Amino acid sequence: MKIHQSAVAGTFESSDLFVEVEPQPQFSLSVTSSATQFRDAVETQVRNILTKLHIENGQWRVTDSGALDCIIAARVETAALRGAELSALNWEEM
Amino acid sequence: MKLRRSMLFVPASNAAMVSNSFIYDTDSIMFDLEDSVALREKDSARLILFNALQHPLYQDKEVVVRVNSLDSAFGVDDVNAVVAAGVDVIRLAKTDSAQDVIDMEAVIEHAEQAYGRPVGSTKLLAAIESALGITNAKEIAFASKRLIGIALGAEDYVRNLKTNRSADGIELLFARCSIIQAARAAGIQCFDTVYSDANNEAGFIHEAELIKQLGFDGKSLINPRQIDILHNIYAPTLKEVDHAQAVIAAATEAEEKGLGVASLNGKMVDAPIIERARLTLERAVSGIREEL
Amino acid sequence: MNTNKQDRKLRSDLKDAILASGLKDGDTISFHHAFRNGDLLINDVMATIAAMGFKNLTLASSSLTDCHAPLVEHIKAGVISKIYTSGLRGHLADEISNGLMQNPVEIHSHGGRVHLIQSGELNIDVAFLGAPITDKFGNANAISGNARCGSLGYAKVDANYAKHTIILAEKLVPYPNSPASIAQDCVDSVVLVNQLGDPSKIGGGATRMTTNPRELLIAKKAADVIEHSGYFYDGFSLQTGSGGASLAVTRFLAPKMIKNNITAAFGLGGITATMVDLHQQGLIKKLLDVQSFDATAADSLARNENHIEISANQYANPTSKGAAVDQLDVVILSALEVDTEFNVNVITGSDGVIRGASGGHCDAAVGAKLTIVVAPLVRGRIPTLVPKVLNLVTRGDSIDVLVTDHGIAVNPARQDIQQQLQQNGIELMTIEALQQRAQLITGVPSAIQYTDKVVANVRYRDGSVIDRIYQVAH
Amino acid sequence: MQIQYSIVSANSMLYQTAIEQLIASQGLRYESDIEYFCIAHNQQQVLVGCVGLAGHILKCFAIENNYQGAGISRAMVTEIILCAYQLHRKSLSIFTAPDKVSIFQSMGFTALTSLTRSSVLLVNRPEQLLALQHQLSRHKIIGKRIAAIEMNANPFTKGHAYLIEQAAQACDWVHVFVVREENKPFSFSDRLAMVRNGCQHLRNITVHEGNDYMISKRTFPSYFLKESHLVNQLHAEIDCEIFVRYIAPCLGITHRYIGSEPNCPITQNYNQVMMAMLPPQISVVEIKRLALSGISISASTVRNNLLNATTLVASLLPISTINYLIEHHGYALQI
Repeated sequence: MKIHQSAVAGTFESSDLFVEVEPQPQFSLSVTSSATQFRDAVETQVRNILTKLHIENGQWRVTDSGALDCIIAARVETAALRGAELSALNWEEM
Repeated sequence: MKLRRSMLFVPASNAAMVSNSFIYDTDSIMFDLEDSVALREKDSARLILFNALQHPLYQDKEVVVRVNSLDSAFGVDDVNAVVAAGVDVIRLAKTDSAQDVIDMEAVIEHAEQAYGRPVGSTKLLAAIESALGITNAKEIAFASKRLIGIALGAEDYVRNLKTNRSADGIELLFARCSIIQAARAAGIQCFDTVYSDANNEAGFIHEAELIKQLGFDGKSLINPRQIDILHNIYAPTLKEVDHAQAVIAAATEAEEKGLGVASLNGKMVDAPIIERARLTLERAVSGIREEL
Repeated sequence: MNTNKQDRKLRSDLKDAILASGLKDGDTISFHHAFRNGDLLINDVMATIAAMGFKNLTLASSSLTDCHAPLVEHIKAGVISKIYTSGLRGHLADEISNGLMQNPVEIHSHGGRVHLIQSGELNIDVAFLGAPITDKFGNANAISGNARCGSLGYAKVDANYAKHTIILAEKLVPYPNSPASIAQDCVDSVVLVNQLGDPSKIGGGATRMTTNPRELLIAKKAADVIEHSGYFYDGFSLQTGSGGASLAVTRFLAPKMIKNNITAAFGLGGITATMVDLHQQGLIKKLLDVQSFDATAADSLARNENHIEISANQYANPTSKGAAVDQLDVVILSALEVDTEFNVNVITGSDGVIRGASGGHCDAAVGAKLTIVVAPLVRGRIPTLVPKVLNLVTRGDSIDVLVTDHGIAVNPARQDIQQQLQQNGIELMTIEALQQRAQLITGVPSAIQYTDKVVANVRYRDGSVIDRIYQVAH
Repeated sequence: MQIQYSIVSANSMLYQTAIEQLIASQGLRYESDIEYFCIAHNQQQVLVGCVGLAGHILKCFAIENNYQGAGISRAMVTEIILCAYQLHRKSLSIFTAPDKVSIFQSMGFTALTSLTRSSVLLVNRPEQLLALQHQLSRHKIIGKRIAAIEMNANPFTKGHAYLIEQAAQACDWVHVFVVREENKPFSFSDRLAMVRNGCQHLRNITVHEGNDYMISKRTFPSYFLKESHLVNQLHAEIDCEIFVRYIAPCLGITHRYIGSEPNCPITQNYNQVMMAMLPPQISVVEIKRLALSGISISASTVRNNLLNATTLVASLLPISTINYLIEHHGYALQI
């Protein structure tokens, strides 16, 4: 999957995650979290999801407001699909 | 048949609500992908559900998902995602005819095959929200083996009737009775519509008592505060519990003694009475009715 | 001469009063926190003291909150070099957690503060006590006026023990003012100021009952626990915290009291509109009020004769001749963190940064026969129930029951309560199982990194240091 | 508590009165440059919250007292940011009270200025400031006296030239910044060109393009709005603080040169703020404005008389500016 348009997903509401991505050839990721002691866990999960989606580009910015794993996955996947202009994941692979 | 008094309605786009609705003691949780989700959030809400349904704490809850219409750009994707994630029941909104149920069944079956789910494992709940649907209630109720029940969606229905909802619900009486009739004839469950003013406790109690008396199995809820109130209305009184226990005891004894027919206080106890007693005891689990 | 004698305590302004107090560098000054987040007094007094050039003072406020952020500048400037308080929040708390002060802050409980004063560790030179209404001789109260805050339970202690007491008031009334929360024989100076506090932030109106369904769920479970605990009898006594779930317990308890024909002998602690409502319904006979949490409570204190103002010494001091917490049956408390030993942290957040208050937590927990802690199992992604609390305020041996939205756990030391609840059909979980459930939801957080600098000592109610709070490393 | 959020145009008459009342009830002033609002209504259709978008700035953030702490701010900020993004405005700022800073920090904003002031500037793309610092530091000249001057130069007058020359004489190096925000009648590129042309004779000077962090709409919005004195004072302080904290260190600035301001109160105030706020290591040097026949030279006099093409106008401008105006704008200036 390749990011070729800018996209956002999620909100700043508590228990949610806000994801922004801008197209760029390289990959970069910054993560901030209101739950500081989970910041590293959020970053690891975001990286894992993007790897699973075979995403290797884009400037990614993640603002976490204490989201659980399932919300993190959903918001990152949404931003990825929107940035890649795809409508759905291959559910079987996920 | 599973106890389904309360179905808590949760917008799937709301991260915080999806992250904690499993704490509530509701019989089923009903996630919504349809009217409570803004167009721009349809894709994200679907992904939230796909991920949340696999969360361990949703494994021991019955999960119902209201998907978008198959006519919309989202319906088929919705079904695919939630079937792949192992949803228990799909709620079909705005069911007008038996054909709507049959069409949905085909999409579900396709998804079950595609994502390795046993065919037939995904149940269906058809919500009727129009005059046409009420007119076809019987055909709808008989349309699929997957159907666990039919439900009334009143907001669209009253608009369709060119009226609005009133406190005593006279405008819904025909629809409610039609749905109960059709459901009972088909041997499935039936559920009442939401009561949308979460702050009006007295109004909610009034409506819940009415629909329980009419014969509904349960009701959709929009606020967790309504769960206990509803369960208390459905809870049997101490006297009813005592009677149910006696019925079950009589039936068990009859079975142990190899008697064909049980009797209690000189009256015959047949299968429907035993089933009724079981339901009473199930409803008593959350408490005996407190009559204040 | 006579006029002079009668007016001898009146000072023209704050500066004049400070000069008259004989305040000098290195002294200890004290304040009360009854104006809560609407307090304007501490910042005003400190600005004046700083402008007068005093240095190296010990600030002893019964508590401090978000609105006291300006103290940061006075600490940086060396005006304040030591702090005693029950709590810290906001910017001030962040800065202190980041190592702003050379000397650790001493965090005490409400009862423990009185103990520290009586034992001589906390030696107040000048007490600056805000009270909206006074007469010229210092008979002061807070039951009327713009900045009314009701009970002056914390100020009473300072007035009794300070070497010099200044009453700061918004309005002067003819002598003698009554009732006198602070009495004339404790007061050295009286000074009028424009505004002591912002009424909308002191606790205007009534504390609103939560509508958050999760808090209501927890409150309902807690009420069920009380009902079946064995401590729900006619004449029992009750204290609730000010948190949403804790406060809402009364909503579910009231119908049970009516149904079972039970009335409470007294309600204790910080008093809210909810408690006043139960009192006025006749369900709670007397209210013992050390701090009024809203205007409804303040007005009730003025009006209801069985709504009684008590001092912090009468409320919670473990070494006083009589603390009301020792007469308490049931208390419902909240928590930032609880661990599997039932230890409670109400002072630091999950990131190790100070953002809370010890308050009357350990005092009431130790005093009451049944201590219930109510808390959501997780907040967002932050687990409340953890293997070990980051900081200890109240020891687990004084906590009997933990009620969360996911389940209830009883301290294994309280087999009696466990049996009572089980016999009455209340479903229980072990605290370990509950903790596992929290972890299933949130995962395991990374450990917090600290430096070896102590930023605060947590003092137990007897004055001993029960824990130290370290500076968080970045 | 069910809250409905929507984005409305600030011109919408439907909501304007309610929005103005809400803003006033929170002790804020309605600001006329706002283009869009995110508004929050409760179930009774009462307005309980709003936040406005003006250019790249979020402002007029207000929530009714009873609804504070209910998560409304997070939902509103999400909506207004999505609205800004749709307008391709990704780099956003907000001025807010110190007690609201932490909530914006948790929504991805970084505070640039001190929490002790009643208003704090936060931005959501702090890396832009880092990039600016990096770029500026490449122009750093080591010296004992390094001066900075900021000017609008609308247009570049003999007064501006005099100020720069004074600095250039007294200092090892002079960094001149031309305010970037578009202006009338002369565009940024016109003004930059006029300053460059007018400084060609000086060897120890760098003319910089202004940026988002020096007298810009981002740091000093009221400079461009001519707002009330109070806001202006705050913004002037914030602008100064950013200069001291982020700009001056990159260039090793030791002196800040300013021209005395006899007319414009905003500039007067800005000069005073600078004198009060700059730390001891940066001296403020105020140069008395150059006067011709007893009248001090001002760009506004020039602007007001440009069409008259008088000799008076020409006498206020250096030859480089006169040539530029004749060449690029067709003014028939008489020398």
